[in-house]
Amino acid sequence: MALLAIRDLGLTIGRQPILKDVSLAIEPGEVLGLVGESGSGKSLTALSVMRLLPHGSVTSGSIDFAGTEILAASEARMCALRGDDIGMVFQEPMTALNPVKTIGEQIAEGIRLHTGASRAEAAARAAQMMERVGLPVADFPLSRFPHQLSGGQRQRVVIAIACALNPRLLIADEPTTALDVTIQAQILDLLRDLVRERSMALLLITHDLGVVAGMADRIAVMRSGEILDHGPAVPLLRQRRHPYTRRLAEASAHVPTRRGAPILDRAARAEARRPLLEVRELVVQYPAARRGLFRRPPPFRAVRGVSFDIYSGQTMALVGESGCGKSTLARTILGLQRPASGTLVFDGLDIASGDGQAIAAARRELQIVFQDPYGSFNPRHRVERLVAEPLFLRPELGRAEKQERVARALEAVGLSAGDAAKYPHEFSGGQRQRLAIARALVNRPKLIIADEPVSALDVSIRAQILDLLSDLRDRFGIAYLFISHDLSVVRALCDEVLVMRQGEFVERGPVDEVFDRPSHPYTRELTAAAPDLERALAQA
Amino acid sequence: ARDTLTLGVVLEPPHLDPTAGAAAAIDEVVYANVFEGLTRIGPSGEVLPALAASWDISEDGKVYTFHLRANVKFHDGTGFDADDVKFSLDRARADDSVNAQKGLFAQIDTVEVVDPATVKVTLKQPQGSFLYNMGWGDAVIVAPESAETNKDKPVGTGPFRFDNWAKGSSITIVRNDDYWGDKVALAKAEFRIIPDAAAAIPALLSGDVQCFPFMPVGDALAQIEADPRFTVVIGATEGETILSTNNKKPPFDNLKVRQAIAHALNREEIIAGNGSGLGTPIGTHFSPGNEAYVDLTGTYPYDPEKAKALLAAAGFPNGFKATLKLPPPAYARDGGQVVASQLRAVGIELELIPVEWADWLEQVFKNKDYDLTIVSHTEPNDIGIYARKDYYFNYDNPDFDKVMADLDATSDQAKRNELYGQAQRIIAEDAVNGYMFQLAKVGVWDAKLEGMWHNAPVQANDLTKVRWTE
Amino acid sequence: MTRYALNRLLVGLATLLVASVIVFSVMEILPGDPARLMLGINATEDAVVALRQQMGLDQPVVLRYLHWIGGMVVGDLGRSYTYSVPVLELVAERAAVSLPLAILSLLLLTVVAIPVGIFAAARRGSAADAATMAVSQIGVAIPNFWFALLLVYLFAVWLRLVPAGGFPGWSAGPWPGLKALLLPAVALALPQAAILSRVTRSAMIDVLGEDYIRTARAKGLPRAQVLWRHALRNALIPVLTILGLQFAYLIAGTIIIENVFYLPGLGRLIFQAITQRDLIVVESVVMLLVASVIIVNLIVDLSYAIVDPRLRAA
Amino acid sequence: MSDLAFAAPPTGAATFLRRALRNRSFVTGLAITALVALVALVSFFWTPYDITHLPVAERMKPPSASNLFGTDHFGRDIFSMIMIGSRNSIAVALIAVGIGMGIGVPLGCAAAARGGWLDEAVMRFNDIVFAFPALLSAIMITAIFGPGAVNAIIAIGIFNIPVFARVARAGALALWPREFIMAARVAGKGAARITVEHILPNIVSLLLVQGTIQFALGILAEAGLSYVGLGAQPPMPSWGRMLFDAQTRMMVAPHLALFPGFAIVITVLGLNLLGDGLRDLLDPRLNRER
Ligand SMILES: Nc1ncnc2c1ncn2[C@@H]1O[C@H](COP(=O)(O)OP(=O)(O)OP(=O)(O)O)[C@@H](O)[C@H]1O
Ligand SMILES: Nc1ncnc2c1ncn2[C@@H]1O[C@H](COP(=O)(O)OP(=O)(O)OP(=O)(O)O)[C@@H](O)[C@H]1O
Ligand SMILES: [Mg+2]
Ligand SMILES: [Mg+2]
Repeated sequence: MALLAIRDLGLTIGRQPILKDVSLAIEPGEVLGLVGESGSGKSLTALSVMRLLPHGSVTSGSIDFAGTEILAASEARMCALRGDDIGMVFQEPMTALNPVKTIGEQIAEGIRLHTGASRAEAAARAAQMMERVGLPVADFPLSRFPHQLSGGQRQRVVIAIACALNPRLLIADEPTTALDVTIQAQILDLLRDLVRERSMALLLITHDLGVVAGMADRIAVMRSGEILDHGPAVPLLRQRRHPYTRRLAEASAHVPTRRGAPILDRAARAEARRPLLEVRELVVQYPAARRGLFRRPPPFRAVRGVSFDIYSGQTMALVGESGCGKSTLARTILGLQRPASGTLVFDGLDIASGDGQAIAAARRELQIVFQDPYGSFNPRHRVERLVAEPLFLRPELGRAEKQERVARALEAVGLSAGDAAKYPHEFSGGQRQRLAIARALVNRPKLIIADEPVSALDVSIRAQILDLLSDLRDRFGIAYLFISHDLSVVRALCDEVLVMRQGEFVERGPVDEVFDRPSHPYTRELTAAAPDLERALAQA
Repeated sequence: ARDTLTLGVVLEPPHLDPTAGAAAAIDEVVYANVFEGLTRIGPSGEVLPALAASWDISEDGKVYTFHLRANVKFHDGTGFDADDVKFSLDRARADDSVNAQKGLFAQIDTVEVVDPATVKVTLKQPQGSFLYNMGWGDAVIVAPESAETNKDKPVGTGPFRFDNWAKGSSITIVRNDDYWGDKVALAKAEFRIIPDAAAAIPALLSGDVQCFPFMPVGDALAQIEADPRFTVVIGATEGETILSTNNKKPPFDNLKVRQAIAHALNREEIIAGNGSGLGTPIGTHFSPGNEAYVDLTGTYPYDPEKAKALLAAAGFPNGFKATLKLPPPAYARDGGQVVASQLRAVGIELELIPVEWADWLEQVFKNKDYDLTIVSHTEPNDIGIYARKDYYFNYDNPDFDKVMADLDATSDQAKRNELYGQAQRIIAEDAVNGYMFQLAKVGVWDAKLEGMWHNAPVQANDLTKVRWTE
Repeated sequence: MTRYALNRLLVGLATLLVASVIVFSVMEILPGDPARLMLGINATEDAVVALRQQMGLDQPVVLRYLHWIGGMVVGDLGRSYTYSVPVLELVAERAAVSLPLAILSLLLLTVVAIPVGIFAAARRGSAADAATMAVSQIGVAIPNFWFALLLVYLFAVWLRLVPAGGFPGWSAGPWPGLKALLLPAVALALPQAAILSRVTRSAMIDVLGEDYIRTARAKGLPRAQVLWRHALRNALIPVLTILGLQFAYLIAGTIIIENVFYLPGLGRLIFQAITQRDLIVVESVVMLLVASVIIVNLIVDLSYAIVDPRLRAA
Repeated sequence: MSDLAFAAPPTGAATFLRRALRNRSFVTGLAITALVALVALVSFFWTPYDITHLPVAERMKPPSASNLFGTDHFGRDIFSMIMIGSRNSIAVALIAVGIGMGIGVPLGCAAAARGGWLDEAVMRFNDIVFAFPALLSAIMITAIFGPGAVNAIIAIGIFNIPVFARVARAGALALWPREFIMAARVAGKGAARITVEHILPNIVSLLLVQGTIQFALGILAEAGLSYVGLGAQPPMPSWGRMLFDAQTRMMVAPHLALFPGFAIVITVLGLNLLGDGLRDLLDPRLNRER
């Protein structure tokens, strides 16, 4: 008898159908992975179980939880179930906790509500729970506020809240997406342990096949509100019977073809080629927030004396945890930020000096592609104007010539020249990322800095963009500085890699060498923690 | 019986010493109630004995001998005698005096103490109005011990003593049980300061205030008159409301222009639109209540066609533009709009400039920087201002000055009235200012209250005879 | 926390100082001579000059500013030109009306607006929500002085429930005083309450959409408890901000309302003083009102820190 | 208001119009505002009576067929007065909003673009202006220059400056770290050009919404100032001034106070509804909620 049985669940919001005939079942002690691309209905399925759906939702079918029909239960009954028998962990650890209440209060609140325990008892149980999720109260007193914890720590608190009363079912909706790989691994370990020791059922929602492969007993694959594929985890992923499952799995391990050989520093130096970009002892700092009216603590050093070269046509990867200084380095190279010291020579131009003309000249050859395909365009301008923006530095070009260049850039990224008259919101996420690349290309740059260009995209679209980047490199000889925290992507596309930690490089070298035989402990941690479908399947 | 009364007054006095400020608001509280002079002005403008029980006037009219009352005490317990009179008069006319009406004392040559109950005042030359002058609030008798503190704690000899002043809100006086004369009926009177008509009406209707001696009643008058709870008394004031004209500034230096303005003014309409709808038309600068008054409203009757003709004759066939500065009272701000619309009808475009009193005093009165303005001259019997050379009308007529000089030297009442008549005619014919109406005094009080003044020969609220009838 | 508080305090003081310079300079350029005004239209020039000297109006500007500001620090606001009593006395007497009025209306405002806003947010989309929001929309549009006029005629003149205006003074006991302030406070508070209830509602709705509300619901907390325990405190920050701004409106509003109800408060005083050119009183009252606005905003800033622990660390 | 408020995509005019027409408060607000504007416009060419003429004999007539709203204490037609008064109310509020925007928006944008001391200075300036409620500044200004509509405009305008500076600054600050701004900077564009090309078009909706709110507040403020005698001066009719004149006559002729009061309430209501409607239409986040 399943603990949770969803049968033919249908959901419409307003007049829009969201879920169709969703059927799932979870046994106690079982981990069910629910995967699918963004917008496929994973979260709303989970929220249906909690009955925390948005206003205007209409459900059909049935959700049976341990004998209770959830869709028909009274609100009071649901309140009794929520938090006590069913716990839930949400994706965003930064916002999932009430900022004005202590973590102790927030954990104890549910305990007191459901067990009627006294304040002291509840606090004691909250402390135990903190201990269990790896936040000993000796170091993390219950009186802390959420903002005094890091993202990973906050996610532990959210898990502590969800598991405080030993729920029979835990729903975890993308519990690790917002976290660094190393922390992600720790959280997943924690969840796995909790399931094992309490024989809890876990509904794990994710879009990352690597994660489910290592965690789930069974997997359900979802798309457009429907369950397409469903079955035991390892066979489902190995055999990939359903075409959509196959597409997902292949896309996540996609390696773009490349025509030439990788360009490696060693080889280039041996040929005595001049680097396109030379960075030496670069230091970038931020003024620290002012404390008091007159005192200012010393500035925060985000980049602490790094040196490296990039050669024409080379794809250099920059990896590291969130906040280690990757974007800061990129902004500095682009001349958007003045370094505190060090030299930056691009194509023979010294751009660290603050010399406006040098920076302007360098900018013609230097472009950027950002992570967020939605935020990188002014929503009020047409594509033509947006893509032409870098041509601002080429006043000598006439209007017709500019249009011509925009058209060619659009075609280069697989869009049509006719798209120039549209607005960005008329494009999908993947198309927008192509637009961003077109904008970077329009000036025929020698170096493109790509700051997490694919991390916001679904796996299948991600594969297309990687192919495009690779193709452009081969056709135009463009060099990339490719920033990412996704090691599989780096491995697929890049020649060399720089591993950054707290503003410094801890390791560098050809991609395969570094990832297969990491020498620095940090790199080892990083590679070990990265979820990887193939490896997970191999281990299974 | 009830023996307390709450009165509403429009303006808060700046302080309470009538010998150190011009504000009528001071007299409205303390005159005849707290302070007394040698003489006092009665309800119809007559001169009555006060601290001087009687007096003798020498043959040449230059020496006045006052016989003072006995057993008079100031509120602080000090006695009153001839020394206090000498002190008060000398203080008022001293060089460093801050008395606002120093002119009242200008003719005094010497003040002598004959004995504690007798004072002899010698004038430089005979002055017909001397006894009247001594009845002004500015001429009350103060004690040397308390003269300096009267602003805050007025100490006089009157039937009421000062009790409390909640600044901005109210002033309270209480019965003086040691008064030399008849005891007053009221044990306590509170002067509540209520500047706006908007607030005065509800205060009256709700019974918070039982008496408004000068009520800014405006158009609510009809309604209040119809209410049997209230007595409404419409009396006259000394306030000649005039369209003051800058007689030296072109084109107003042209008699024809001034005459044209006079013909253009429709007094009935101005009165109807002056904010209260009340007032007596006047044709000159004199109170219709005065026995010397001459009705000159017919000198330049309302006749817009004639006004236009006069303007054309003066060289302004298409009229001209000028400014009209309006001080805060409704008679000016509202009346000014009616005046402007009437003058527009004959071709004179007026720009209305509202000014606060302070600016009016500075710009109009002191610097004579104005074309036209509307103001009510509330000082009693003040036609003499037309003889003052630096006065803001900028009027200068030797004939008029002569009449005034004669007047000063005359004490025979019939002759004086005759001279006053001449003076009135001269300024009326010269159309020095636009003479519009005598400001009405609307007194409203509880119907059960009696003894309030009906007219206002001086701006005062004499409470000595006021009592509740039930 | 203390550092944050100290910081806000310093900024507040600096603002106050700049404000004092502005006020003083504005009053400097005012036309009109207080001495002449005091003495009236028939006074002689000598008397006016004597009085100017006596009042210290002939000293240089900077000296007078320093004197003024220095006096203000030790509580000496000088003497009123027209009343010739210490300004402090005058102002204290008036503040005893204006301050209770402002506080009473602030209380009324919060007591009415915040529950209404929460109620509407909790019942979002219901008929009750629509009705309260429609009423509040009208409330926002009503000028408080017009509302005051309507109130006076309804409650004081027709129904005779409360005095039409005026102030009996606190010496008569707290009740008559409060009764006199009731209508003015209502007139002042209600239009502002309409604004605040709308702000409260939308702040609550914003907060109710936050992730942590979902977390709280997932714990099994019923809706009402989520509202009170989790949403309210977070919604309080925008509400406090608006409340701080509203205090400035209330202060300005008292000036008008005191004129409608002829309350002897600071608002009346300032009008009187301006027409009488009693500069020193105008300066002091404006400074007092400005200071109270700055202080209230300081209190709001500090209460942010009480509501929001993130600011305590800063 | 979060940065989501910017993202209003320039959807096709037709769809926008369809959405706008479905938004009840927008439609009502627009209708009222348009009506008031129309009345003000018409008053330039035609009013039932000439209000410069004062037929005192006709004073304080109650509403009737010949005088729809009755006559005032000078016998003028109140309906005509309200028509012409709308001109004054609108002009004062509109110019004050213009002053606020004209100075506040550049200040706010500059503060956001430059940061550092300039930002600090603008913020402190805001604090100081906020410490002087409009009425207080109006009192001080009129004390110097005398009462009048122009001074009311200045007083209200000054108070509007920090409001718009705040909105513009907050909006611009939220935009500056956005990636499309970064892209423009990579293209070599300077702060001023970026502000004009990218920041302003994206905060226009914020400013528009704030503008209608300030417009409504301006009308209220003008009425308040005129009511205490610091605003429009006779003979210029203004709604607040009419209420000032009416207050002593309310018992005899309540229509004197009722009609101008209603005019104010309805106009302000219309503008507020319009502002609310605009906010709903321009803020996609709210759209999603409904
Ligand atoms: N409150 C809502 N109102 C209307 N539609 C909604 C609402 N929330 C989600 N949807 C729609 O429902 C569909 C499924 O959304 P859901 O959040 O379940 O996707 P998901 O699979 O969790 O995606 P992601 O991986 O991005 O979290 C989407 O098309 C989304 O646009
Ligand atoms: N404007 C700023 N002012 C002060 N500190 C900053 C600023 N921008 C970034 N930092 C700090 O500098 C460090 C490096 O930031 P950066 O954005 O370069 O990290 P990152 O490696 O790109 O991280 P992510 O992967 O999350 O994008 C971080 O600790 C961050 O907090
Ligand atoms: Mg989701
Ligand atoms: Mg980054």
